[in-house]
Amino acid sequence: MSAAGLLLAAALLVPLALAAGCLSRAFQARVPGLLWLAPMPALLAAWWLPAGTSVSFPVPFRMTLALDQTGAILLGGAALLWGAAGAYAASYLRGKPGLTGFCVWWPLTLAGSLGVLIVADIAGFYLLFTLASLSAYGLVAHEQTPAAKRAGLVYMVLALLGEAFLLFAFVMLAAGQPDPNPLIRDAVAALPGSPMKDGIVALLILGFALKMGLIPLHVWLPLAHPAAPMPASAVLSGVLVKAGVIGLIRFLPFEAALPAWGGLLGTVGILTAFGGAALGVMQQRPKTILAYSTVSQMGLVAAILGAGLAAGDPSAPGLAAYYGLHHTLVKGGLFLAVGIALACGGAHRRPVLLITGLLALSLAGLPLTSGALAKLAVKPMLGYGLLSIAVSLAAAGSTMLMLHFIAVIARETADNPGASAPPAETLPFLIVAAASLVIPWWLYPTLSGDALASAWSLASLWKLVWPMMLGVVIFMGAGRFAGLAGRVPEGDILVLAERQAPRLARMPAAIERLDSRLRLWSAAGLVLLGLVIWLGGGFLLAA
Amino acid sequence: MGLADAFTLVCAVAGAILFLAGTLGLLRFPDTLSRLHALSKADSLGLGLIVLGLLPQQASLMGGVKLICIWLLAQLSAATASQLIAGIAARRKPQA
Amino acid sequence: MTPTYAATSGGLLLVLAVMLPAAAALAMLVLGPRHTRRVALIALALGLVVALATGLQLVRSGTALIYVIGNWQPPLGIALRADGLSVMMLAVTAVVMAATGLFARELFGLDLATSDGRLATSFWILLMGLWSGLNLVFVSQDLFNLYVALELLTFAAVPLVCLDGRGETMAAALRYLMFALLGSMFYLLGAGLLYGAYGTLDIRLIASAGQHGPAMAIALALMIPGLLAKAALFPLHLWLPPAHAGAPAAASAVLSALVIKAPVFLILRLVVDIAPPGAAAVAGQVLAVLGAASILFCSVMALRQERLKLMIAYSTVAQIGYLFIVFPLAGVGDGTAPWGTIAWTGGALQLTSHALAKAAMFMAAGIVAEAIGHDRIRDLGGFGRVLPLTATTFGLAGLSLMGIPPSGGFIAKCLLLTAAAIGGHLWLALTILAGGLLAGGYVFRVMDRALATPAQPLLLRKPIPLRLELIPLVLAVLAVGLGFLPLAPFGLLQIGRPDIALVSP
Amino acid sequence: MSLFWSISLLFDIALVAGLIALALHVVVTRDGRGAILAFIAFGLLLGIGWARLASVDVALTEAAIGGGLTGMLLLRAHAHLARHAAPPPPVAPEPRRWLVPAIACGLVTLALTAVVLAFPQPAPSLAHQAVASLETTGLGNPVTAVLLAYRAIDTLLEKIVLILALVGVWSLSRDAAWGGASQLQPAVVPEPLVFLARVLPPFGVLIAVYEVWVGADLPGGTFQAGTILAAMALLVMLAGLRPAPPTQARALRVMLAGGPALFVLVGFLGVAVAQGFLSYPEAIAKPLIVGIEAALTLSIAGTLALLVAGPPDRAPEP
Amino acid sequence: MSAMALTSASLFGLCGAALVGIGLFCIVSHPDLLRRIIGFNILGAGIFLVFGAVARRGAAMELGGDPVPQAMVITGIVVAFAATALAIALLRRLASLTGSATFEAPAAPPRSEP
Repeated sequence: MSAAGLLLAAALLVPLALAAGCLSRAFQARVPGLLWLAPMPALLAAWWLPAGTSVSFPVPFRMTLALDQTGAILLGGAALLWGAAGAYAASYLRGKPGLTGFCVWWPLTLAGSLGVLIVADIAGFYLLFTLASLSAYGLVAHEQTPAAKRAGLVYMVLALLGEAFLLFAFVMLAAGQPDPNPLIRDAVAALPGSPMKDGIVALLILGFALKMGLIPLHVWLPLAHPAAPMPASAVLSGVLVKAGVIGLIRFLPFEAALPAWGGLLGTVGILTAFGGAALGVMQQRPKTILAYSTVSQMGLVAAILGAGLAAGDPSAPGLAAYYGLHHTLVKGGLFLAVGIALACGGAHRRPVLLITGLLALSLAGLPLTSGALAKLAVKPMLGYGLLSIAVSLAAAGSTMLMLHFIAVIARETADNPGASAPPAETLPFLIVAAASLVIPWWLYPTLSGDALASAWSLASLWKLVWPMMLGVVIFMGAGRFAGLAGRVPEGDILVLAERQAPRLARMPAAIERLDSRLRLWSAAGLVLLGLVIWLGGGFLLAA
Repeated sequence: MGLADAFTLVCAVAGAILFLAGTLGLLRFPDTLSRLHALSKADSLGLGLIVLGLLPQQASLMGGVKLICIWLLAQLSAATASQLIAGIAARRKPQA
Repeated sequence: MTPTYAATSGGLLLVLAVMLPAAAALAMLVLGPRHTRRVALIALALGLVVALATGLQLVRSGTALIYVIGNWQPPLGIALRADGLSVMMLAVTAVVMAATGLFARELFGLDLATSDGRLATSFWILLMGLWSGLNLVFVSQDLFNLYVALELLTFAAVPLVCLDGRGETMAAALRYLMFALLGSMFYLLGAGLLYGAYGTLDIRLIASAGQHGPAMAIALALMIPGLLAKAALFPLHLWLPPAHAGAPAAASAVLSALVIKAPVFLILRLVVDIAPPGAAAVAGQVLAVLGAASILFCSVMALRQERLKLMIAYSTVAQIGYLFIVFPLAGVGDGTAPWGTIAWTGGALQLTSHALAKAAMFMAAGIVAEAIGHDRIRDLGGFGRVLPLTATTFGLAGLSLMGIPPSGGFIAKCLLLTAAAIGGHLWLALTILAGGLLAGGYVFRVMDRALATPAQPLLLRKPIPLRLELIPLVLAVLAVGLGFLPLAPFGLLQIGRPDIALVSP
Repeated sequence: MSLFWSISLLFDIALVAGLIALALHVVVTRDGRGAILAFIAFGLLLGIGWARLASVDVALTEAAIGGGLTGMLLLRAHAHLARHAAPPPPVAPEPRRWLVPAIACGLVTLALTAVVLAFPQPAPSLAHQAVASLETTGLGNPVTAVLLAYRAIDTLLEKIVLILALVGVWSLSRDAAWGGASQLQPAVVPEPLVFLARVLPPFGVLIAVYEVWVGADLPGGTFQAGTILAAMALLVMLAGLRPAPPTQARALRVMLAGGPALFVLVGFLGVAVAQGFLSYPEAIAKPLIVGIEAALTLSIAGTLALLVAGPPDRAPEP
Repeated sequence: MSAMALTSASLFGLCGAALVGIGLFCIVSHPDLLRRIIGFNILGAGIFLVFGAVARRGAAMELGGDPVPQAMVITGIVVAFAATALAIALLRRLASLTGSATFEAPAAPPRSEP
């Protein structure tokens, strides 16, 4: 195993080792201070290792890790956010109850969410995807409030449902392969020729859309992300949804065009982008607004991938990853910012709000920010048709939503007493914010194929600015948001579904009644006799 | 059919008739004690007659001894059982 | 005339596997309570060695192990035969038995006053009887001998259920005894009909008979439901939840992990080895329907339970269902050899991983009940804080039940799902997935309590020694470790399968 | 000949009709005690049926166990339930409750009837092989040869079943009574019973020894003898002549385990000196088998008697 | 003789079939537990008679019947007795503990803890 391979493996193993360390009572107390270290191997791997590095674990651990450009982009951003959030968490959660549990779930989720970005075989992908999904429950439900419990329950049910979709899809995907655990690449290459193609693609999209929070499968997201403690919200919203993105990237055959499925994915994406913004505007809590913004942004990523799938454009994954990187850093930074802002007051409040505003508008595509670069990079692929216009309009929606967010956060922090957040929290926040501004510039030329200078051009600026202006106009014009705010409860359609719950709960009760009846002696005896007669008749007929 | 066979037939039929009578008594008599009386008397005698009838049919002396043993054991158990039942019936009567 | 069975070297190991526990039970009876535990532990160690040697011998020779008892060839005599599947069952049984033995030693050791008393002494003797019966079920080739084996199981299992001597466990045990007896009676009747038609009860000889009349149909129609009653497949599960939930933890572990597998194993042999193809196909369909119903229905029931042990018991009924959907997935009755398919391997893995995981889970539940004093799920908030290893055990075992990687249960469900996808059995695939979801639900309920922060911290009634917690943890880790097996049909399971019937009788 | 034919057929038909009538009576009668008595009569009648089927070994076993010991168990249980349990609420005999089970049971009977009538002709039989192999065992009674040689492992394991059942019954005792003895003797022992218990046992023991001895060559054997001995032991204990032994007594346990233990030992001896487990060296096959039978008889007698006696309910003396 | 053996075998075989039905009916539908236990014995008797019919049909070599099923029946009778004894011991204990001789209790209530 080469040094490069070892580093790649360490990206996965180091966080797992940290989680295992929590079993030792002596080591437990030291774990919180080490959280920030857990993603460092991954960060180094993303930074240093060339694309194409791969490593296979020895038998019986069937798992192959491989780094490619797409994976590296997402891995770097995710690892950075994990590291910063880990440092933030150590300070934020100090002395609060349940710290040990948090220190188990955090590195497990971390390992899973970073692992899916670099794993190359199907079983390994499912394993790490599941690890990330299930361990994240510990983060969502960490605070043990009724809201957190409800969020955790909804999260768990839908996560398991998603797992089921994916398992079935993966099993069908691997069924035709000679190797029972094929590399994702090989299996996907054979996908367009598979007789079960449509079923597989449908299940894949369902499963990953659940994770990304595409409408109407987004219901868990606005509940789960705000329920978690601040640093956990940052990684849930910034990194974990990317597990869905990387899933679509890895498993959809972008080399072969699937116009129908691409069109569907794109349409759902656009609808999600609008819907997320529209629903978000009606929210009143900053973290919920950010969660809806994540829904909206993931809609855009889905739209990009849908367009790529429809056209058979192999560049779509790279661009989606680039957009994802931007979102990871910005959204992670924003969640941390909420925590900082809520802790700051007086003179300290203004600079924090300034940076927060900058980050927020970056999501909308404020020129010179990462958002602008991301939007510019994907523009050529979207072409100049309806889709392009829709994406631009979505940016207007984002602007509106982010202005709403800034207004809410400003209002919420207005009465804070004069204090400042501890430096152990401020510093990670600043690092993420800085990275979100710097790193995309560095990657832009490789990904978009254009020179950096093109991003300065007037045409580009106009492309970015008109939707933002539209957004500002709508926000100002429709000042009646105050009336709308709070109209839609968090989790929107879930709440409607929950009203039907009593009706649904009747079925288990009916099953219970049936069970108690079947377990009467005379009933069971009759059933036994009936079985004898049924089988006897069947056998006589078959003979 | 020799003399021995005729003897067997007569004894066995007589024994069977006694059994029948005993059973009739069991079914028709009014109270426990008289039923018991009919049953044990008829049965002991009936079994005795049958055993007696079968004796000439035995090839060996051992077989005959076994048959007589059976009769004796049946007598013993029948007597005990009758005693027990009668005892219970007698205990119940005063209370009734 | 060539003999039906040619004894192979190492065949005596099969006799040892059956007789060693039986002899141990006799020795316990003679030596009395004071030495019971020591005899049991020696027998467990020896039994583990025998199982290991059997496995090695099988792998080395590559053919089934055969022993003809007393050198009386069937049909007059009885032959023992162990192929790959049997040896796997012997090994799993030995492992779970050994773990149960160690667990029981520690558990009874908690209360010195009763450690030589009624409960412990009876437990050890019955455990040995159970082991003897299980091993016999896995190796015997004679249907009447198998009846005796089933009765050994029943007579050992029923008193285990009511060892704690409460009224409600008496009711559970009586219900168990009567339903199991009903099953035995059906089985025996079927065996009688087969003897009447074939003049033998040897599985291989019956399988080699050319023609099958109505006797075969009716006999199978009696024997399979009879065995189902003992396996407690839905809707014949009336006795299982109270019985398995009421038994002492160590006993529940064996009952749930192993005892109900014995009739399942026999059904497999009847359907695959004896039944003519048409009947096998019908039986496969019917069993799959019942299995699927069992998975869905009893998983929902498990979700609704308020007591931990009842929940685990219902989960057992649900998990047993997976073993029955193997029949159509492995193509039983369509003329191909089912033991080479991935579904067959999946079924075998499900059997093994469920045995390990369920034993671990019942032991963990036993520790919880012992330490906290009750097993009401609602009031267990935060037990993970006071019993971290037990909560970990529960979680790991739960992974296997849910079919979450990496675990034996995952590989099993993955293989079954693949077989369903390839074979086009969509409804079975959906059942498997739904079963996994529901299992996730009931495991989650408990884990949620384990991790919760209660208003008042739980207090342990008595200290739980580390060794007691470690035993189920090892089993759970084994169940998870099965997840690292290759995703392909096992060679082991195919040893000795093709020559199950004689080519020329 | 044909007269004999039809008379014996008539007798069989009457016997069968009697059996079925008694069985039906057991099911339908309201009187629980009456049902038990009818069942005992059923068991005795069944014994005659077995004799008619030319299975004298089975006839002896059925009459002794099926009628006798089971009947005693049931009667004692009935008396116990009458004292301790509330009578179950009477259930109205609606047709709905019994019609469906009756139809289902009728279908099962119908199927069995069809199979019994359609058994192959000529009937397969192992009688030839069983007789042909008798020489090697030195026995004369093929049933004993099946039980103790050809299918000896069935018999051996069935002994283990009996012992497990006994341990199971013992495990139902109260913790305090564990290791103690059961209370069989009623409060008042009727004088005639004591008399019977004094007179009968010597005969019983004699008959049992005889059964074991002839069982090798003629009908009879370890089961029948064991049952008779068990009955004698129960009689003595019921009459209060001797108390039931405490279950922790070493001698009792050695007696119970002795038979099967000897069986296992001889079985493994076969591995060393004969052709494998449970095979007997030809020269001493018969003595070995009779020896095993003798030991088994004691074990069976003890087990059956203690099974009837039930769980211990007196604390053991220290 | 052989024809007679066949007839009598069939007759007792049919009797066995009838007893199986009667025993099953008793087990399944009789409310009284003790009666169900008797039902088991009737069912067992029926099954053993089927074995007996099979044995009688196999009469050969001057034997009145095939000894193998006869031996099985002897084993079976002893096992059935043991089962009856265990069931009755359980039933008696159940009655002593709970004061009722039925197991159709509703779902087990949660354990009462001190």
